[in-house]
Amino acid sequence: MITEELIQLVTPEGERVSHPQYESTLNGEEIFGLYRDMAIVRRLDNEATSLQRQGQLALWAQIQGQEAAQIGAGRAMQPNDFSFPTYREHGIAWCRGVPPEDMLRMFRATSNGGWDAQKYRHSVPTVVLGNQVLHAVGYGMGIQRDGAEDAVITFFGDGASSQGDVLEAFVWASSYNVPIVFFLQNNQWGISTPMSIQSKIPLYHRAGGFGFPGVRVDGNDVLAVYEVTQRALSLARVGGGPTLIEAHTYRLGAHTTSDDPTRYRIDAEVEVWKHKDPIERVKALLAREYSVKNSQFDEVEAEADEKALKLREDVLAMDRPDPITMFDNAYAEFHPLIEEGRHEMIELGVSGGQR
Amino acid sequence: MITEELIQLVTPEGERVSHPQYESTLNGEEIFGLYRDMAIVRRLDNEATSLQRQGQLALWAQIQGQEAAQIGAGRAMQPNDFSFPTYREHGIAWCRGVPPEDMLRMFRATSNGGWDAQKYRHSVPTVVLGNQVLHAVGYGMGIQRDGAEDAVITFFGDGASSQGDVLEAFVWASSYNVPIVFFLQNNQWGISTPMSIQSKIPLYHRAGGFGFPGVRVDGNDVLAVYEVTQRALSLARVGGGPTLIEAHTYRLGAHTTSDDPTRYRIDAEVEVWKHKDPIERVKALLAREYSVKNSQFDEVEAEADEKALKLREDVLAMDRPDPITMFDNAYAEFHPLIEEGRHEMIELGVSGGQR
Amino acid sequence: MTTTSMTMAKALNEGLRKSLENNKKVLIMGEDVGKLGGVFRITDGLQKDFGEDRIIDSPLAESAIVGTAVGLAIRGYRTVCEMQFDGFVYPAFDQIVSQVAKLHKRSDGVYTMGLVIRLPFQGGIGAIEHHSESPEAYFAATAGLRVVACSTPNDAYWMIQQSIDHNDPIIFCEPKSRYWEKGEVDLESPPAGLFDAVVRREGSDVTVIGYGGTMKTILRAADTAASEGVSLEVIDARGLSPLDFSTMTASLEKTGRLVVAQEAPHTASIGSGIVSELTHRCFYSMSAPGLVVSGYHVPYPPTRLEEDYRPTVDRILDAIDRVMEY
Amino acid sequence: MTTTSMTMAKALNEGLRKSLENNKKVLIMGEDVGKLGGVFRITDGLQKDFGEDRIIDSPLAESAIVGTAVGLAIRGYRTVCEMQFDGFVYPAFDQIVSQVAKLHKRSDGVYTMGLVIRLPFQGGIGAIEHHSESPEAYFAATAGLRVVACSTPNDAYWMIQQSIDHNDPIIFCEPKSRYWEKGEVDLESPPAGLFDAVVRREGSDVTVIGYGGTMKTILRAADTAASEGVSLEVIDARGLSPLDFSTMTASLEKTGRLVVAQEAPHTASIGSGIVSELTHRCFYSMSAPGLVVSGYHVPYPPTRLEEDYRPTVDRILDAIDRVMEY
Ligand SMILES: Cc1ncc(C[n+]2csc(CCOP(=O)(O)OP(=O)(O)O)c2C)c(N)n1
Ligand SMILES: Cc1ncc(C[n+]2csc(CCOP(=O)(O)OP(=O)(O)O)c2C)c(N)n1
Ligand SMILES: [Mg+2]
Ligand SMILES: [Mg+2]
Repeated sequence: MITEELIQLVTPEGERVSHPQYESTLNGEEIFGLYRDMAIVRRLDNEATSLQRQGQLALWAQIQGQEAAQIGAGRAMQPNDFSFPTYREHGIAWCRGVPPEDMLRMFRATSNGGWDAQKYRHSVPTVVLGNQVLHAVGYGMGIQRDGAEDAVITFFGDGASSQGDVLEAFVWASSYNVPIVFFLQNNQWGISTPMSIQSKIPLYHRAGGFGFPGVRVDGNDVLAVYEVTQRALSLARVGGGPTLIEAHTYRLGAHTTSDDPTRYRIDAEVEVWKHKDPIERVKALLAREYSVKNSQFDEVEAEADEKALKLREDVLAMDRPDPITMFDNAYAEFHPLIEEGRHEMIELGVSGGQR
Repeated sequence: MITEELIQLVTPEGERVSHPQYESTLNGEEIFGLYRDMAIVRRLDNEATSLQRQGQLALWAQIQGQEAAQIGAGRAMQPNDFSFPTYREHGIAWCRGVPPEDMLRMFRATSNGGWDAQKYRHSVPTVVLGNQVLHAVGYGMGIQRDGAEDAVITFFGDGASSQGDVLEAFVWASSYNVPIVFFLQNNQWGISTPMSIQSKIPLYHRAGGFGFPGVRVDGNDVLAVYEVTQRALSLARVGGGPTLIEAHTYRLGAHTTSDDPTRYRIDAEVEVWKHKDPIERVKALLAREYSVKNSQFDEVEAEADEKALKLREDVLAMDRPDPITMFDNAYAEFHPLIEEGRHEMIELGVSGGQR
Repeated sequence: MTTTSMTMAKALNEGLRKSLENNKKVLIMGEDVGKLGGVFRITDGLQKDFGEDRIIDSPLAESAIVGTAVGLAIRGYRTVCEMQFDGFVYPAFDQIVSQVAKLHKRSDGVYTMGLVIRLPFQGGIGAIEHHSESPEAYFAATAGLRVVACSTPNDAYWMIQQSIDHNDPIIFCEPKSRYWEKGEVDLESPPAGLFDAVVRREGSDVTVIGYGGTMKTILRAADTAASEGVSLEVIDARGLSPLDFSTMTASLEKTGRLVVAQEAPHTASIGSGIVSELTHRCFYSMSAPGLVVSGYHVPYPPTRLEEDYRPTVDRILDAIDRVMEY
Repeated sequence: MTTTSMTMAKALNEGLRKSLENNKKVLIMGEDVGKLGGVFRITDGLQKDFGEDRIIDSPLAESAIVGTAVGLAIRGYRTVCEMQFDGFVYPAFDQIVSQVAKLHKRSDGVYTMGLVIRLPFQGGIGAIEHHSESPEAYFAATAGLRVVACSTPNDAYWMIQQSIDHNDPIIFCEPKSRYWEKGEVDLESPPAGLFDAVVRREGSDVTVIGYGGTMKTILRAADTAASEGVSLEVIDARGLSPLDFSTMTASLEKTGRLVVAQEAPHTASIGSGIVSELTHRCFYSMSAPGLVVSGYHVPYPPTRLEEDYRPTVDRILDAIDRVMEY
């Protein structure tokens, strides 16, 4: 008998529902803060999409529809926690303080990373599905050896959940009781592959078979995601071990700007999910319960537009690096082939030679 | 709440116990047949061990203690079923009709395989842990495409259960509803690594998280193993999909002849398990319930000795192959480097040159 | 001979279709190969025509795609595995090296590992990291495998079919940067054997060998060189393992000078293998050392820089100048 | 200098112990490295002395051993990962190639991938399949990685410590067939830099280059050759990536003849890389083509046959004769 638990604190209509184990600990101001985060991130996401359409980015991976999952999880983190993302965690990056323009460097193809991962305690994007999940477990093993009370959280999708690396990470996290939260954003699709091909049952059930708890949360309900993640992180910090969180959400956009979802998915499905939009939901809640006025929402919109404009300017200002920088950081210490390469490139005159 | 179900039909003392879902369908003759299989396989196993001690084998992986798990599973197979073993499935090979001397070719280091896998419908040994589990799933996908009513069964250990390949195989088997039985022999150790490092909970629980049933059987109770495997295979044949069977057993010997268990395991543990010996158990049952006489057991012993003697003779007769055979079957079709290699070897005179 | 003009992507699609029609045991498996037709649309329309049992949309795990293809081969099927990009073949490396390459031998010839692993390889499409790799040398260095690379629509059409028919496992490298370029395809007869090198342009001064997407760059370099009075003989290796040394030797004995161009870094690469082997075979004809123009020894750079990482016409001409100086 | 005689296994054990003592951030992780001390006893006694938190008995998954070591590196630890045998490193190939090799670059230098992957490699111990492989070329061909191989107890003792101290990821190849041979170890000062090639025997006619377990065979061949009046200069490459071309070039300019011996097959190997590079650097000094004596292009054979697969003294001498004929 397979259960389909779904932790929800706010309905798609913005009405509160009570849950036996979880209740929201956030006040109106904090909830408005989450709304602001989501609104800004969506605006930046749309700006990036149009930058790509205008040929300013090589590619863009949208998060539209997944803002609540990411902002809820990102805001549940403590400053000292560390996160390991995929290529789509712009909402988490935002919560970690990564400058928006840095999030776009990889998509502008001027860097393979983009930000100082140690400074923001948010790792560089991982494109090879599942790899980062093992890194997170190892990082958590380091936390244990430091005797620190930090936790690590890692993000991956429904598709990546089929990768051996992710499943081995479950084995290790359980075996060493690692202070980690596995945050699975089930957006129902892995490019054109529906969730049903990855698993016949909800993915949070996987955890139980590895000996740690799995929970399923309404990924479009930012209040629920916040509470569930918050509790899992606290549990990890005090030696409670790993938790798998499956955030039930939806990829409203295409997989990336190079994808064409009309080939494999019906509009009706998208329509259904549009009614569960994470931002509209919290907006309705704020209006109803905290009588937030339209003007306040408008102010956020305006702020978001400003940030989008700045992002655009910053991206347009990102020039092609000097080719010779390809040799930088290939190795940490002297390497003869690196010196030879630099020399050849200078000889060829394709580089200014400066470093 | 973690259950620790253990399906058992015969106690270590050889007394029958009833189980709500399973009962033995075997008559005295058939049970005696299982006893005979186990006795012969143990005798051959011991002969192989002494052959190794005498320098006649490069290595040997003993099965002592796991005879019931292997004979129970092997005899539950239908002729058309196909099995994918590790390096330790001598009992399965025996049930599939693989000549004992063929089982030793790999350990004599005269072949990397040893028998005609298609003829016996039992694949060649797989040494890289977990690889064969995916092969079995693929084979099962072939059965489905042939519209056949066969099943495939694959064997692996508690250690291998941590490998990504095994876990990915669970994903695939469930997604495609493959007619497969995953037979996990949990002999409590992976070389020096105790089961507790691979998982904090019994391994059969893994299956549930992937959407198919897992069962735990007393791996030292050949009647129980037979019934449980038989049912899982029948289920698979009629489109019931995969089952994970965890056979709770014990490696009474060393990991292999190159291993020294005294470095990591206490004798007391071994002693406890000796009392659960799979062969003694069925012997007691046969004596009590079917009044099998000692003379009948002695006949089997004698038969086993004969077979062991023949095995010894066959192994001693296995000569070093002509070096030039290393080029055979490296490729199925003409390859210039193979021809060059053969030519060079003949020039060097290390080969008789015959093929 | 009647020919039709089509892109390499279309030629691969047509070649796969032919193999699927000719042999009921042929399957295609990979991520998004069904409705979507693969991210490059190479399998476009095939699932519609051959069904979900033969064109298999797989869960997301490369080791499992290859590992289950091995099991299918043991059951008598021939599976074309699509790796979505070169950089995603590594999770399957263990299955490829330990099983695909060795099972025919281990089974004493009983198992036929007739399967094809399609690899969209090399760079040039301005992608993000892991989408522009050249892993061919890993596989060429692995005994038990064969590796080929196509560079034209006609080769793509025929080589994919020849690979599927072949009884050894084949790593099939497709230059993704050329997928959308058109060329003439002869639907009646194959241009050459699967592993034959082909002389793309005859010349007398320097033998330049390449494969895949690099061929076009080399041919451009040959035009420029010609205008400067240097005649390049351009060879498309096609078979990377085994290499067709007879065709290469014949050319080198004529020119006495050798340059190999590839995107992969130099160390332990196809190019260094060609140079060392040909230097041995043609020692007395060599008037200059063989040079390799390759990617630099760094992780594939952000693609705004890739055109200075991959062999350019300039870098090839520079190597030509250097061998001509001897 | 005071030296002590010990086996390579013991020297590695002592070297690891020193690193564990000198740097609290050093960890060892792998299958059976704890109580058992590893199947080769290289970590014997270390868990007893440094505890289970630093000498980590891992679950059975190589990708996870390396993948978690990456995370530990990000947290500031230096993990020595033990692969139980060469043939079992492939499940970790994706983590090694896509992450270990590239994260320093991807993080713009913020992450230090100071980790060591120990690989008992090559054959010669009469093992079953997958226990005798030579995968070094896969890693040498991968930009971002470094590869070294030790051949003596003294090198083993020092090179493992130098590797652990190094800030780039290092694939550390140990010739398992030499684990039990004794040699003098200088406990005071290292014999050379981590990547320096070393001349093991001076000579004038032919430069013979090798590494790992092959060195002993080459030195035997040198004795025989000497008795036949041919003087071999024997070089132990030690660093396989990067290679120490200056030491090799100096020798080749003297001898003009080159033979490389390795267990791995020839195609896209360390040997073919050395030959093509040295032919370029020493073109005018080369009086004969460089030859590679290697394993044949077949899966590693059943080990009753391995002595005819690996380079033998006879095959090396045969190659010497051939280069001397030019
Ligand atoms: C190992 C690997 N295989 C294939 C790919 C190509 N790829 C990129 S994203 C993607 C789908 C991922 O789906 P999911 O994990 O659900 O994440 P989502 O994109 O939906 O957020 C695929 C197949 C990859 N990046 N890595
Ligand atoms: C991928 C891989 N890693 C490591 C090994 C080395 N090895 C051989 S057997 C073994 C332990 C296996 O334990 P388990 O799976 O429980 O099987 P058992 O030997 O107990 O039957 C190990 C680590 C291997 N064969 N393959
Ligand atoms: Mg998804
Ligand atoms: Mg075991």
